Amino acid sequence: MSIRKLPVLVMIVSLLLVSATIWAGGQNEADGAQADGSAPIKIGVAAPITGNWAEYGLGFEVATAMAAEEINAAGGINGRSVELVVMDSKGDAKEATAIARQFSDDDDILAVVGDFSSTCCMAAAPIYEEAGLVQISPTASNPNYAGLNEYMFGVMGVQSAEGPFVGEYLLGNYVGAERVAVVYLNNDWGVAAKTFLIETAKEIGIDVVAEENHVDGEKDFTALLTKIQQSNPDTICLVTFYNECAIIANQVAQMNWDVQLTALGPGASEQIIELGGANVEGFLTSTPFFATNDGVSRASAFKTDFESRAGFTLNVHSACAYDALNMVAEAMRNSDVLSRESVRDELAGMKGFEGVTGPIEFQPAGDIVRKYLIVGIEDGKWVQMTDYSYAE
Amino acid sequence: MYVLQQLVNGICQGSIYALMAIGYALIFGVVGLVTFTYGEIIMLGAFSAFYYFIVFGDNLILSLLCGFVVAGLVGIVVHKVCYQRFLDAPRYISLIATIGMSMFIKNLAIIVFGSTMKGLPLFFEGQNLVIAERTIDGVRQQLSLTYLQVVVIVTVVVLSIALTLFLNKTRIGMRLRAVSQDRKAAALVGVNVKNTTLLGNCIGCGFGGIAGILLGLYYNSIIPTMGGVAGLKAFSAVVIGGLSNIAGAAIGGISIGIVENLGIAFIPNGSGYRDVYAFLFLIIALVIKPEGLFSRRTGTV
Amino acid sequence: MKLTNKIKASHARDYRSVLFVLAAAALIVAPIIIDATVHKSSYVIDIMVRILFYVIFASSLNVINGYSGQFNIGHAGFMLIGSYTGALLSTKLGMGGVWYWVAIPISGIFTAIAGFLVSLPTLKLRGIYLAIVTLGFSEIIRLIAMNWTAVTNGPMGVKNIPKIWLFGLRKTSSPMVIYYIVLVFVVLCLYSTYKIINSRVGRAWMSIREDSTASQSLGINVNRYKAFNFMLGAFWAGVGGALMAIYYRFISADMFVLDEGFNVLAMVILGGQGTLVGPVLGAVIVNLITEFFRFADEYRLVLYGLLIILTMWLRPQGLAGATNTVLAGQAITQDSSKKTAVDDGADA
Amino acid sequence: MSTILESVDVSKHFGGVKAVNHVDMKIEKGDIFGIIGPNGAGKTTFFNVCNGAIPATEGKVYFNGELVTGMSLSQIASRGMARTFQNIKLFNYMTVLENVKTGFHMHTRTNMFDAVFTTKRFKRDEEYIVEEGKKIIERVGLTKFTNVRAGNLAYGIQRRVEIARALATQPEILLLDEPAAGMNPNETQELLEFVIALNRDGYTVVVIEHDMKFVMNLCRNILVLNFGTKISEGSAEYVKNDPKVHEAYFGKGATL
Repeated sequence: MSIRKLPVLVMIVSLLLVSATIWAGGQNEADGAQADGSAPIKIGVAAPITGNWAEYGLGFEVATAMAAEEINAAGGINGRSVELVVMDSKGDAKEATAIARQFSDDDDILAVVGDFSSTCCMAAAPIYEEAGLVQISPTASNPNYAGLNEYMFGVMGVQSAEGPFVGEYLLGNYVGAERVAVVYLNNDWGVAAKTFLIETAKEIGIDVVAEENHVDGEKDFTALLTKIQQSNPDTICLVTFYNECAIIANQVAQMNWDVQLTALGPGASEQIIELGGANVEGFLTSTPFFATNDGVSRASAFKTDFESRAGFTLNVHSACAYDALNMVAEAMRNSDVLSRESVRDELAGMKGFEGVTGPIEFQPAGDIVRKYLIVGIEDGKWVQMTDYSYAE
Repeated sequence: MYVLQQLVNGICQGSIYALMAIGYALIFGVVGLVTFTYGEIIMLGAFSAFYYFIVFGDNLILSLLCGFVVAGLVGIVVHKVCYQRFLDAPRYISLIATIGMSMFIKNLAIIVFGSTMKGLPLFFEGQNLVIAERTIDGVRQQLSLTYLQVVVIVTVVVLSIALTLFLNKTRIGMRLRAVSQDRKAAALVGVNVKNTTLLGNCIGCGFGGIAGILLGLYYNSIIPTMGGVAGLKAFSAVVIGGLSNIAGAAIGGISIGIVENLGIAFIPNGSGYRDVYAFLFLIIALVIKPEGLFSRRTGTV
Repeated sequence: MKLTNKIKASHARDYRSVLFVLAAAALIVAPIIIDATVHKSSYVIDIMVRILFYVIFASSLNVINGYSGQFNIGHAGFMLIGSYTGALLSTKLGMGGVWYWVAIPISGIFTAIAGFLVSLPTLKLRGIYLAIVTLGFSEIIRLIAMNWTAVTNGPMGVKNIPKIWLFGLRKTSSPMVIYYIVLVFVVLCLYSTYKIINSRVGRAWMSIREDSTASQSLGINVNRYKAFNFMLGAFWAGVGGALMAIYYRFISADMFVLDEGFNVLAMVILGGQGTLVGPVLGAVIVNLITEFFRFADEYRLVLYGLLIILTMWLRPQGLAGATNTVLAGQAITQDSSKKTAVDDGADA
Repeated sequence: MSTILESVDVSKHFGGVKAVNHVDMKIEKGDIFGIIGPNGAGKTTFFNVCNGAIPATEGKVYFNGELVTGMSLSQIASRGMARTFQNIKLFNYMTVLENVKTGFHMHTRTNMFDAVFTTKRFKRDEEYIVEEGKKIIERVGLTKFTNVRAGNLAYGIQRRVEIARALATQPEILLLDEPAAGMNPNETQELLEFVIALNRDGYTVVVIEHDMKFVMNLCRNILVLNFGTKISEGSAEYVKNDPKVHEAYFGKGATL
């Protein structure tokens, strides 16, 4: 602790910084050598491959890899193959920005798919904007995300569409609910979704008798359920992830409480059936896309393929990641002169894209208005209850 | 009735915390070090049962035994890696080592077990112990317990009593207590401190494993990242209970459960603040009794 | 004899000051050189900026854990308060641009007040009890930031944080500009810590760390100095947080989870707590390592966990070799055994 | 001569154990006062009550006529009472000089701002404590250890460092808790002379010891405790010949 150590300290720091620079710089130069016409096109993928959200990040990794392989097997993009550069953001916004800088610095990278959480996407957004690089997030659902700048796209679907759909058609028309209790996940997506849902529900005369939130990772809902039971709802609407839906269904069953369970958001996830068993019979949810393993539709083939590769069941997030990458590829195919800017323009102007999660067309802000299905669980299987035209 | 039911909910959830806290208290008492690996031990216990059910079929008692053994064995590794060298060193060293260990186990588990949430078989499904029931204005109110909740509460009580008896009546237990109270004095009277510490940690981790299985069964879900919250709650319960006091830890756990559930019950849209209630309770408890609510001896730093 | 010593000393001092100037110059020109020579520089400079942020966070935690021997494991809470204060002042009260220079110290002071409040219940507590209170505080703060929608925007986070004003420069949120801004604060932080540590206040802290009864017997008001200590640590954490807000320009509560606090703690301890160099070294190494481990893909954090354990095995006192504090690992063992030998003759 | 430290009816109970039981004591300014008693007699507890390290259960302590019961150790220290500890409590990882510098805490006013901005006050304080600190170190004969870490020193020397640190607080009264414990006869003799010299410089000294010989040679007045109760008090000569003291130390009928 004497003055002697101060210069030593500064020395060490600067040495390390400089050596890191040289190391990183050397790496980049090596990369830069092969930017000719036949070289692969690079697309960045940022996802939480480690850490608490690894469940979703790993799904991204598998889905985007599948999409890239299929593109390459079909001859690539105008003769050039696609190469993914996958980076782990750990769900940490600081890492996400570092990745954003790395992608921005690498001139070969023409678009980025990711990240999982809105926080990561939004922290990285200004960097991508500066670099003129598209970030197309399969999942970011903060209502402010896509509008941040013109390079941000989201394929999750805006909550101003799904919330009202669930409120009017699932709860109102389909279930005929009169007294609804809403349980929502306290994050950006959950709050936005439940706000729209409740607004619509009230408009069409449904009585929203209780409103409770929970934090991410919550496991014990008994207190919350006991509380909303007091207001005697006939239907509970869950605005949360599939794991939580199953746990809530189990706890409702344990309470011997006979109440209709509906949900917004979890999608037709097999996880719900796996975790909930008999307790989720009659469970209803909205979903932008529905696939079974019958192999008939494209979505279904994708689902089977995904599950055999990933070793876990498909969720809507991974399906969106698959579509996101395919959209980027489509935009690249459509470009006359391929550049970061052309990818953005083509994405923004893309018409009639059919993904496994349904038709996707961006609004001016860069997000999409999806159409939804109602699906439910019957005899331990997901069954489609309505088709896309139900809401028309 | 509503208050009573929420109280029952609190006790049930608290008994899960208590179950986790018992093992932690034992580890803390014997090793004398804070650990952040305990949550991961709980997780490993739960996953060992998951694979046990797949391989050997649904036998609850045997799976608990399996969880105990697996967690205990991991406890030995944790002990060798994180504690043994650092027993006499400042505490933060082993604390950081356990943080590293926790990171290591958790992320390895994500790779090995897969990152998705898994279910355990449902035991005692749909069977309720309805204590009272009434209907007011069409609202059904009931006071009920599920059998699983009963199992958990009974396990907590049995384990606390068994462990207390074990510590007070058996030779090994006496040695554990001696080491827990004064390592050097214990060495002077001929206790093999090294092995006893290892054994204590091993048993403590074993209890963590059992807690993990019951936790998994109770919520019917296990996931490699489940350890973080679990470990934190166990730690809080142990601190409230006076660190190395087994019964205190159990009561600490239950009281945290009650406080959380009553908080949710009475604060509008207050479920998101669950941990706030728990930690405020903890802080207030510590301000009133700086050594924990049930501590008998003065804590060491 | 004396004269030669003097000459030697002055030589050494010259040599050191030359080193110092060189090193400082290297830190100042490094980004310029990198920008000029490396084609893709913003990523590298971004990592350097992140390191500088963590130097502030780790050093401020070191003030608390290293010098006064209190055990704070919830540093993320202080970082959050500073970050949110800065972000909300600039977005909701219009203190962006040139006013942000005022908002930064305000964030620091606000966080210091929070530090004072945390220190109140903890004055009576030591060791683990203190640790869990800081941990609880960190979570409470985070959950409040996440649930108190009216003030903090709740789970939506704070977006569009305005850029800071710097002599009319346009790109003040670019890594290069932020690098220099943060560098200035790093220097201020380290310099002030250095000066305080080598003053009456610092000696009081260290005396509390080594033996609080003895320090009381010298008339040191232990509670007051512990509170000061928490306030200084919190102050710099707050300043660092406020700086983070103008770099990332979007903050949300999940940037400040407990793991974040543990991460800073790991930097302090790996580097060597109770030394000025230690946390700096820790911040540099941990950040470089986690970047470097990217090659390991999903095994990245597995490796990092192993590395932490390994460091504790090989150098429990931290890389900077803090053998000259009570916090040093091995040295303490011999000492405590010696002391107990004396304790045996203790009075009633 | 006036009374500097006085205890009136002081008791300290730990649960049911009466460690100190209704003890009265009066120490005159300029005295060398001894508190003796067999092991476990409650000497250190009594001592700790007097200087505020632990609160009294009952009774009052006056320091220079001011009621100090209920004050903390540091408050009492700031009124001019310094102490050493039975099991040495040095700042082991600080140098001897730093230890002594810390002792000047009460007599300097530097705050954080002074330190950061190197104000006049900071410079003046640092100059003052380095100068005075070196004087004190010289006074206790440890100049050659000035920059050695306290924890690395031999036992007897550590005792002196502790005394030096206590002297830096510029006390009126110096409480030494078993200063001769663990010392060899040579060191004990040196210590004896040193304490007498200190007393000559104007410090009132209170010594706790169970080494009778050391106390008898050093102290003018002595208080004898046994099982927490005062059994004798008076001049060294008086105490030496008090049969109750003999009884306490050696059992009934024994002589010194």
